[in-house]
Parts: sequence; C-alpha cells; structure tokens
Amino acid sequence: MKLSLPLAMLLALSLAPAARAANEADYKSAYSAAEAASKEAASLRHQWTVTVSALAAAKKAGDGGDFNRAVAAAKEAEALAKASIFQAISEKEAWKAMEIR
Amino acid sequence: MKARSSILLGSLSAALVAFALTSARVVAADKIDPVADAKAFQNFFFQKFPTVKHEDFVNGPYSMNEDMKRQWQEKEEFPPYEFALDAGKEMFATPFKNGKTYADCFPNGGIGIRQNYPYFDEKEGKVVTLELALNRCREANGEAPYSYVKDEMASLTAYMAFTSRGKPMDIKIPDDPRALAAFENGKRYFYTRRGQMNFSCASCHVQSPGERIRAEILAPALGILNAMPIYRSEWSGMGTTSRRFVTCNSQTRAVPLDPQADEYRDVEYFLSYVANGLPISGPGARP
Amino acid sequence: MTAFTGPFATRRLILQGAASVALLGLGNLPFTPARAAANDKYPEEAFKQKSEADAVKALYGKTAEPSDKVKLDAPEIAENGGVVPISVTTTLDKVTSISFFVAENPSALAASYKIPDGTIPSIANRLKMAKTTNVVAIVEADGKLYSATKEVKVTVGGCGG
Amino acid sequence: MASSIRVRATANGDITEVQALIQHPMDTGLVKDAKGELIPAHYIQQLKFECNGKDVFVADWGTAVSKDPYVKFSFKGAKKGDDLKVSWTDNKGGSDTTTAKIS
Repeated sequence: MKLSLPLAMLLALSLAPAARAANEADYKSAYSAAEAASKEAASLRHQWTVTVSALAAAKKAGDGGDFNRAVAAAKEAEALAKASIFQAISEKEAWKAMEIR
Repeated sequence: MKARSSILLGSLSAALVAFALTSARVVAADKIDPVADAKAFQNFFFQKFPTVKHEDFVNGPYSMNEDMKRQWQEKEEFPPYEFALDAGKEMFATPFKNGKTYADCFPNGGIGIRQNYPYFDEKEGKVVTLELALNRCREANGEAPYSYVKDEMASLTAYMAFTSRGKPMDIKIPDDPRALAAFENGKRYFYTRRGQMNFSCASCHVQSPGERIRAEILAPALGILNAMPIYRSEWSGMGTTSRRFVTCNSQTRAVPLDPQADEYRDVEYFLSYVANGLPISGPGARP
Repeated sequence: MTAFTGPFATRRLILQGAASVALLGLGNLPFTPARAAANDKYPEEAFKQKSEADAVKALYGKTAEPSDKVKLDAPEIAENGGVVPISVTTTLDKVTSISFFVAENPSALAASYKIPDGTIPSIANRLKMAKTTNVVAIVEADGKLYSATKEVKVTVGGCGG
Repeated sequence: MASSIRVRATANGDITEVQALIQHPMDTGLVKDAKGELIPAHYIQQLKFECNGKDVFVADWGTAVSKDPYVKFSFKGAKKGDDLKVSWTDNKGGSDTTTAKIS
C-alpha cells in the first residue's frame, strides 16, 4: 500500500510524451537531477543497484550522443533513486511493525 | 466496484489498528532491552517450529527440510570445506615475519573462542568481529590484511570456528549505552526493507523460513550465523559472514556496503546475541 | 664421470640408460598387458557423445534394460546443480562396471567406474547437472546391462539480484 | 605442498570402506571467467585405487563430476594396516598420488 505512490510516479514519468527530440541540454539537466537524487539515496545508504545501472546507461547513451535514450534512462534513474529515498525515509519507522516482540 | 471499495476500507481500518498498536508499543519499547529481545526472538522460532530441536536451528535450511538434510548429511561425510579447514589450521600456526603468530593476539591462543565474537570494544566504542580482529592482528605484526570476504580470511575463521564447534554462542553486551545502541542499530538493520525488491532480512528469514526460494530452502534467522564461515556450492568456495551480507544485499538489488561497515558489524552483533546458548556449528556447508 | 667425457660420452650414457629402462619395461610387461590395456583405456569416445543412448552404445556397445535390482539414490530437488549427491547400489552379482549418465547435460556420460572382482557394486559420488533431467545409472553384470532412472529437479537458488 | 587427495579407508571385517575427496577445479571448458573468456577444460580423467598390488577401483570421469570431487566405495580382501595407493591424472597431464593406511 505505502509503496504504490513511487510506482505511480515512475509510471507517470515514463508516459510523459517526448515533445521533440531531446538535445544535449535536456540530457545534461535530466542527468544532473538523476545524479543528485542518486547521491542522496547513497548518503541514506539505501541506494539500489538498478539506479546505479540506469545512471550508467544514461551516461553511456549521453556520451554516445543518443540524447533520447540518455534522457529516458536519466529519468528512470531519477525515479528509481527517488523511490529508494522514499523507502529509506518510510522504513525509519516502518521496520518496527515487523519486529518480533 | 463494491468489492474493491470494501477491500480498501478493510485495509484502511487494519492500517489504523496497526498504527494504534505500534504507537502504544513504540512508547514502551524506547528502552533497549536485549535480554527481552533475545527471549522473544528465540520463543518466536521455538513456537513456530515446535518439532525442531533447539540446537538444530543452527543447521539453517537443513533443520527445515528432510530432503535437504539428507543431501547435507551426505556432504558432511567428507565436507567440501575440508581443504579450507586444513589450510586455516596451517596458516594459524605459521608465524608472521616477526616470529609472532595469531595465538599471541587472541585469548586462549585463539582456540575455542569463536563463540565470543563479535564483541563490543569499549575503547573503540564499536563492535569488533572475528574477521576484523584477525586483520588487526596481522597489521599489528606488519602483515598485509586479507580480504574480508573469502579465501585466506575464510580459511582462518573456518579453523577458529572448528575449534569452537558445539560450544554455545556466548555474546556479551556490556552495560554501556554505545553497546546498547549498536545492538539496536543491528536490530533496525535486520528489520529494515531495502533494495528494489523491498526485502528486509526478516522478510525471508523470519516470515518464511522453511519455504522454497527456487532451489534453496530459507534458513531461520535464529542461529543463522552459528555456522559461519560457510562453504557454498553456489560460490563453489568458502565465504565469511560479510560475503553473505554483501551477496544477500545485491540479490535484493540493494547496493552492498563495504564488508566491515558498521551496519554489518551491528547486525552480526544482534543476530549472534539473540542466538546465545545455541551451539557453534561452523564451518558449515550450504547450497 | 670425468670432466672430459664431452657430448659423445654423455650421449652414450643416455642411450645405455634408455636401453636398460626399455629392457626393464619389457621385463614386467608380459605379466599385465591383457588386464591393464583392456580396462584402463579412458573411454574418450563415450565421453564425447551428446545423447545418453549414443554414450551407452559407445561405452558398452549394447543397450540396457531397467531392473529393480539397481537402486539409484538421488535427491528430489538438487540443492545446487553443481554438487548433486548421487549413489547407486545393486544386488546383482558378477558386476564389472557401473556408469552414471545425466541425460540432458552437454555430454550425457558423467562417470564410469570399473569394478574388479572383490569390489562391492555400490558407489556414491557428486555430479554436476545442467538442468532438471533424468539421472540414469547403468550396471554391467555378467555381460548384460541393467539400468535405473530418476528425475532430479535442478534450478538456481536465491532471489535473483 | 599437502597432497590434493584426502582419503579415509576403514576396514570392518573383510570389507574396507573407502572415501576420497580430491582438490581439483574440474573445469568443464564451458564456463566464462570474469573477463568473459572461456576457462579451458581441466578435469580429472582417471582415478585409480590399488591395494596389495591389485586395482580395486578405477574411475573414468568426465566434465560432469563436481569440483573437489568425492567418491565412496568399498571392497573386500584387505585388512587393517594395508596400504591403499590412490592416484589420478587429468586432461592436462597433471597428476597426483598418495598412499593411505587402512585403519
């Protein structure tokens, strides 16, 4: 129940219609947003392996000039990082529910 | 449509009830009480698996499934960790370049002491695991540290575990707020969900021990570290507790911490303490 | 050996040495040629065969018939495909060979054992299995082949990563 | 270097039970290493047990035998204190041998 919010967010992001072909500027901004979110997730020590690989894929596509794919991958990485941040914050209290007492 | 809304209503009220319950307990549970935690932890498993003999829990999946137990016993006739054990025994006795040996770093010459690790080091204010103590001993004697995850470190800990086989786990928590905090931090790590799979250690080892996870049977959390280090057929080699934590993390798609991160040391402290009284069964053989 | 022997002398020494070894070798050859050559040859061909049927033909040159006198013991579900404990025992007598086949492994023949007389026809070993498939044990007793088959489920462990 | 063969032979009555565990990678030649290159096949092909000058057991192994292979069998005609010679050869010409006393 609690986690449906980030999944919905993930879906919303991927459905957003790409108005026109992405260019380097779009890639740079999407990538830095994803990188910031990923750094925060890492600082909370809740980073996901899939975030790291999506970020790497974005960089690889970006370096290769395929900005469409790079922006999509960066957006996915950002969404994943945000979901792991949400998980870290909600788990600060939620873990107690499972504790054996 | 009607059914869906009733489900929604049902889950909302359940959440409310759960919230009320936890908040009441949260207030009561602020005081960290390892003794009560250990008792509750052990009783949970003793009641959930009444037919399993208490000391059998340390055999992990093999205490949960007959077919697996038979395969294990067949392997134990001539166990695959035999080579690591001999290598560890030889290494343990080989003096460092400065002539000292591991025996000089450990109480009782390092023999039959594995059940007291990890311990809380009051000078350092942190939990110290057996692997950490071994590497510190090496560095103190001018030797390069070993990898915390496998090979030499696993052979050394295999031999030290072997010398403690059968002795009950005996972890102490000194009356020091930092030790209690480390215990609590380990407990929190154990119950915290992580990775894209959104699993915590408890999701598998408390909620569904004895169930299948593809080819393997999930081990109960009680006594799960008593068999460390383990020879896993999947790794076709030995692995220490840290290797198990690191690989478990990456399986749930959580980025692993470094092998001797504080969280890993604390969760090892927590899991070992709640298994006090259960025998050391390392080195172990696992799927 | 004086220092001036030079290459010719050492060559002569080597030749003499070789001759004597050959003589020695010849000396005890007649006692064990038949037995050693017959059953020590490594069945290279049989291990190359992909399917179980071809492997059996290459190894024994005849086919086996199932028999309940061959008791094959293998797990329901292998805890790990790399280390599957499999054992066989039989009440048949005059057993001369026992072999294990894993039907859908890259090559079916896994292991083949020669049982000299005086050795009890019962073996345990640990084999690798690529996937869920039939394990077949074949016993050669008094020149005829008897077999037992059991399916072993094999898959990977853990939750994936 | 310690021998790669661990063997336990125990006689009770006329039957001697033998267990052997051998340290060997048993590479199939079908597995890739971290860099993606195929690890060449490297496996024990023949393992022989001799007692009182007679072969008591000969194993011909393929690539489907597990890493650090194990085998158990028993045979008649030997007694406590006899020597059991164990030797193996692999497809790369490697080999090792050891002699154990039947206990």
